Amino acid sequence: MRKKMRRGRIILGISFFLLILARVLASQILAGEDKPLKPYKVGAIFAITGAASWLGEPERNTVKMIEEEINALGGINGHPLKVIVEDTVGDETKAVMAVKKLIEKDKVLAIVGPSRSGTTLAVIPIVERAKIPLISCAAAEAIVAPVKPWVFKTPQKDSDAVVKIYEYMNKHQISKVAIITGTTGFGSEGRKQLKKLAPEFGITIVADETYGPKDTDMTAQLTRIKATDAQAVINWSIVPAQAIVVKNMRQLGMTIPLFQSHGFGNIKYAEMAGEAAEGLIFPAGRLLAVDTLPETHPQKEVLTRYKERYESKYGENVSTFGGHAWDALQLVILALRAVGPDRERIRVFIENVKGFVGTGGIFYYSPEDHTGLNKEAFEMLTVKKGKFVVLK
Amino acid sequence: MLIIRNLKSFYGYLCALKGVSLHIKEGEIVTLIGANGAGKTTLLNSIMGLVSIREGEILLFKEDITKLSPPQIIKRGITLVPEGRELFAPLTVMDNLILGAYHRYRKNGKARIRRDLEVIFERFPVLKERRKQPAITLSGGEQQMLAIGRALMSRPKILLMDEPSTGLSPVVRREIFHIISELHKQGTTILLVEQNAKAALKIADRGYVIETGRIVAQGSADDLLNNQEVKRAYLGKEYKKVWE
Amino acid sequence: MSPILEVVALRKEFGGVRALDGVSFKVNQHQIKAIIGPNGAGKTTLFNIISGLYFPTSGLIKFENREITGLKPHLITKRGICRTFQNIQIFKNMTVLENVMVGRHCRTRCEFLSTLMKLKRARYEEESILAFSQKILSFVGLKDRAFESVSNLTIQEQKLLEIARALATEPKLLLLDEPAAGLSIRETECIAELISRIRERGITILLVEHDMNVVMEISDEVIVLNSGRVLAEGAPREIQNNKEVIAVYLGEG
Amino acid sequence: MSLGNQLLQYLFTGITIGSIYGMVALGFNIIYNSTGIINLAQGEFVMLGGMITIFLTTVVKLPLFLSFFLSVLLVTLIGAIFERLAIHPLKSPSVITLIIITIAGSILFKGGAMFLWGKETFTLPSFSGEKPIFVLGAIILPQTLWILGIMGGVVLLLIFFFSFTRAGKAMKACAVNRRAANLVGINVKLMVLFSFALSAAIGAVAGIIITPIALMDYDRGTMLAIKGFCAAVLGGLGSNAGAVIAGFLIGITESLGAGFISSGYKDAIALVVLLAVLFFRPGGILGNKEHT
Amino acid sequence: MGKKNLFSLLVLGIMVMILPLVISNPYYLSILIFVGIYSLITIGLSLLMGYAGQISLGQAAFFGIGAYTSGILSTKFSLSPWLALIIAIFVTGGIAFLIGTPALRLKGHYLAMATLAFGQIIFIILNEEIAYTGGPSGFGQIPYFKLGNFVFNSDFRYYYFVWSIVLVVLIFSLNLIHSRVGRALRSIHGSEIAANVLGVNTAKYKIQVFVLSAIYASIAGTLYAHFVTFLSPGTFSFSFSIALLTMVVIGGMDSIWGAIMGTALLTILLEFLRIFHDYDILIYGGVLLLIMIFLPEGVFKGLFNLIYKGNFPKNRLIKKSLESRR
Repeated sequence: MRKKMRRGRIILGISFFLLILARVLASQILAGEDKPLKPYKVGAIFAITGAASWLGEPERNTVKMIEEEINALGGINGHPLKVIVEDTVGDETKAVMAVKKLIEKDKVLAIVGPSRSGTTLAVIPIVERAKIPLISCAAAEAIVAPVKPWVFKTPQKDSDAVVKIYEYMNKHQISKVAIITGTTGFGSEGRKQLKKLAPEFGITIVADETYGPKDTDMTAQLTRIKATDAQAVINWSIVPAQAIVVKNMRQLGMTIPLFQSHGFGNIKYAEMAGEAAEGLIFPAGRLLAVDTLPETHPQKEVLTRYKERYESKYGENVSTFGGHAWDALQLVILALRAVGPDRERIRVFIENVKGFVGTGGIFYYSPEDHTGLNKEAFEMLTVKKGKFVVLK
Repeated sequence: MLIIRNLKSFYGYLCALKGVSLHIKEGEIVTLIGANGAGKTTLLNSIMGLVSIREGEILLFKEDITKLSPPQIIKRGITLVPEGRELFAPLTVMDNLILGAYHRYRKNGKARIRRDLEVIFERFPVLKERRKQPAITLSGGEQQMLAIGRALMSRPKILLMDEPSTGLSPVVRREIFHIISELHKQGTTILLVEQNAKAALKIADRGYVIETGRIVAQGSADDLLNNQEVKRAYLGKEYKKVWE
Repeated sequence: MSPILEVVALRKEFGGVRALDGVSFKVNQHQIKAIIGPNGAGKTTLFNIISGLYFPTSGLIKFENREITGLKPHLITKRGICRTFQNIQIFKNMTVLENVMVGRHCRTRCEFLSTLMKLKRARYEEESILAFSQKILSFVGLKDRAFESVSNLTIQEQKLLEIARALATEPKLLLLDEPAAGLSIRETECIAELISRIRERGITILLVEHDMNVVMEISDEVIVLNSGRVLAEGAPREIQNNKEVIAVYLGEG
Repeated sequence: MSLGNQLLQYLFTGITIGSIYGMVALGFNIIYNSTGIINLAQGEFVMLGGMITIFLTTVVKLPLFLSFFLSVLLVTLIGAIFERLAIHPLKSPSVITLIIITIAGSILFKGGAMFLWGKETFTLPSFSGEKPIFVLGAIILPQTLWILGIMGGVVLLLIFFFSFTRAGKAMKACAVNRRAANLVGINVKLMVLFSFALSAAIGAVAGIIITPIALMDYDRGTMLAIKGFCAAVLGGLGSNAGAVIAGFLIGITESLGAGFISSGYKDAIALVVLLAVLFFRPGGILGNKEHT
Repeated sequence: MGKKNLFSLLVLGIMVMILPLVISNPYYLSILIFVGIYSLITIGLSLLMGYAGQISLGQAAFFGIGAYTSGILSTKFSLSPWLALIIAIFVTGGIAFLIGTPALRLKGHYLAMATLAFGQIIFIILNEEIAYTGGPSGFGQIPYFKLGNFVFNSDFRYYYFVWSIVLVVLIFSLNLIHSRVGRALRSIHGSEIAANVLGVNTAKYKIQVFVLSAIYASIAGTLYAHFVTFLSPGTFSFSFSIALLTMVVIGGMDSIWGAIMGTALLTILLEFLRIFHDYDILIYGGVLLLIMIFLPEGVFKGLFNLIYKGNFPKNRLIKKSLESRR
């Protein structure tokens, strides 16, 4: 059954790819050596500086890289692509201003980003009113639930990540868990989902702790967890401080398994946690473990391409966050190629994308689902010798 | 050795010097008297470089020191025993004295300073007794002695003293004046600012009377003691009745 | 004459140091009473306690036969005592006139809301404040400097302003802390004359002053303080001839 | 885990966090004493200490020991330059002006650090392994011992410096009475420079020793500064003993708060304690009332 | 109020009226809306700091309390935003009174610390009370202000709405300054002791102006909430308190006009710095530092003094005109 689905996807993906290829070629030929056409302007808002800059930085790098590549290849149907990047500093007010600037001053066709859930929620009313497609790189479910016509997102759903973890736990007879979450939007959304879905899987949460993004030591919270009869710990956070949790837990001599969220998706976190990170388990997109992915996997090619280009250009490891921006911008480019500079038609196009192979998974959007991914987008990963590998 | 010419300076907005000229010869003890707020303290602070000077000049051994900073002036040999003593209250007596010699460490070395310390302790045995106590625990008279001792540690060529007898009981006050005249006898040049005119003039060689930022009278101490102008300026018209 | 101010066995200690050690005296209505004494005798401390800035360690202060010990300063002002400061405390962030207008504060009533919206009441009151303050300014002779910044004033003018500001509170008892300090002879005479004129308006004056000239000339009675105690009290002439006073205050030599 | 064990663990955790706050507070104090300035860029010195050491060990590949001293030296220099350029030219500034200036300084340092090293979070290896030490069922990290030891060392050095050396005494004299210090020939302005340099050095040391357990990034200074400022005020501005004690107090309150009440509110608990102390003992625990 | 002030008010009023007609781009309008909203807070801060001489490092907290109170009431309890505005004012005022009473007995750095701590506590509460505030991820769908059938949902409409409130508050504040109460506040700044012995109940006025500044911030918060329609704690953090403080100081603390100009300058500067991307933080810090070193009285007054220093033998005149402008 599953195999069948996969095959279907492969076919879809390939056919899609061919379609694009054909269009690119066509546009190349059609464009010929004519004078350059009016550029297509796409806005991008990321938290490039400020407390969430580790998200915005790779995202910005990614869209800049894509812009270069596309233009080197002659643009979109002959139109050069212009990505106008704005910084939100991770702040809602700044994000609102940035979006207004992009819409009213730069007159962009679509917007990619923001990086954070909070800033995304803050700008939704504006894009809805201005009727501009927004493809967010933030994870929170509230962004697309309920569905808003103009708002899409590329990261996988929190709830799917939770389901992945809980399914794994069910398989391994773990029923009592302690959760520890960061007090950021990502952490608190995760906490909500963890608590909501636990009963469905017969899991009881025996401890519920939090920590601040700038905390320096989590021993106190973990001590409290240690005093309970939890069989596993789930650490749900996106900030670097989660590496301290990993370390502190091992230092306290806690041997129960540690699960992380997909917010752990940066190899630097594993490096920071050092040996303590060995063996922890977390759901993530396949980008992080692309080397251990079988050649036949439909995402293999896209992932390898992105990873290689990014790493050779910027000299640093890819992170899933950059991948979200990749997916978002590629979707917009796809739409622009297909339907040209018309906001409404771009929106409709994205809403009907089926089988787009991105870094986060294979996207199937529909008028009812603006996430486009399901839990199959996740793979359970683990850390082995300081590297992310797919858990067998 | 110290010549002040036509000094004008402003100190906040309360006191001002409106062109003060005076001089001090080596080995002399000169007193500057005048009512509260006449500008005595401002003058001393101006000499020390604590107050910015608008006009005029201060010459020490013919060197212009008008624009120098307090540490530079102290290095050249002028030290002030400030009004209200201004000790380092929580520091010990010993530390206060050592800090008095602060600028000499590099030049003179520890041994010299230790010797000077002994000299001070000889002169003020009570300070030796209390050398480990914080300065704030001393009595008023002892604090004044410490302030003088601290100033002496810098081996000044001219010692400026600002109201050393303020707030002391008559007995202690007499003792302080005794110390001052002793210092003078041993050859220290002193500029003494006092409210207590009679006592100051008694031990001084010469005196200046300052009123609202101007020198209104000067002369030998004996002359000034009998000068009507002094009495008027300093203690008011009815002073005569009190004086006699 | 009945005493307007009565100070009974006032003591004040600062961390073990006794600044005032059982001071008692009375000030009669319409009197000018001077307090003299060497530096550190406790004169300013006494003023600070009467005006409510310090709490006394023990003792009693009665104003118009009602106890005012320990009242907040602004309430004491409202009762009718106001003071000036030795180290001039004018408001440098205001004009001359505004300084005096602050003095009217305790005799007026408009609060936040009515001033915020500039109700009729507030406007009316503002006018009365302005008129009164200008009257006071011309009384002390600063009328034509009303709209200047106080930083343009000479020391004498600043002192006059401080007195004007205090007068604006309509005090019954005015405490003056060294009004003549730092002034020239002519300026001092001017201040002394002003003090007499203030008394003529029916205001009692308690004065701390170093300038014997002023003290002896204008005061009805003199108190001599020394190390926190009353050394002598009496008419100027008596004080001038008091041996103890001469020894302590002018230097025994 | 028994309650006793837990309690002990909270205590250890509190001491670890508290010693960091204490170190930052010491830096605040030194500058406050000689100038009356609260240097809100103090947290940035801490950050710079950590970041420069990371840079020296990972990029320049110097041994840890050497980079430790080199980065303390560099940060000291930065502190001195900051004083010369930003504080020295001021003439009789107000408290608010000073607060803003030091904040501007901290923004600049932060921006510079972001520029040089990017926005990622870095770490250093522990000085002597990561194997925890068990004490009565609770654990202490070797790095915590390093922190405590080095902090103890710094405190001892400060005590020695201020009570036995000429420069230290002169600095103390400036703190006690600037006018008198001027009058005995101490160059007060130079002492201000020294105090900035010294507190930058202490900040740098703090930054280096906490990095192995707390990680470091360009944006970490502000939070550390706030906590350190808390400790400094709680201990009574200017009192070094107070700063260290208050640091521990805040750390332990936080960790007990996280353990027994709510981890989300642990920072609030420490702050409420701080407010209570300010309101009822306005000079801090060991400060005197005159400061207020 | 003085002719100068009336004239300035008139100029500002006309400018406010005309600006949207000149620059109709909603992006620029929304920048101006934020300038207006922030001006409300900085006017209050200027009253507190420049006039009464008290410092607050926690002003963002009052802004947040105002925003959250009205946001929560109008979203989760479906109250009219107008009613929510009033309730928010009372809630904020009450909290300011409770915290101000003990805090304003403190001075200088201690007061700074107390207000900072208060601000942090509010920030933590906003993060933690997820049931009401939505926690760190915040909450949205806050309704717009409505007047009958007229909804303030466009930048154009909201611009006029915000700025008319700013003008009213400005007039109120100018009234206040040039009144008995205003003088009392300034006397506290000039010399608290002298103010006290002149019959000013300094403790009372300090608290009152603290509460007033909190209420201004609360109004600003409400306006923010119903403009952005989304709230999360990040907006109300310590760094925003500092930004507010900076606006006031840069404009020149002892003038309400300065506060507005500083707010406009900094808000617009930060938008302009977008071009510089990563460099903006460096430029911002540098500009701030230079201004504080060379123009500590604020940009406008400082530049004024700088230009006329020395050139005018009698700069008394200028001083006078500056004086009366307050």
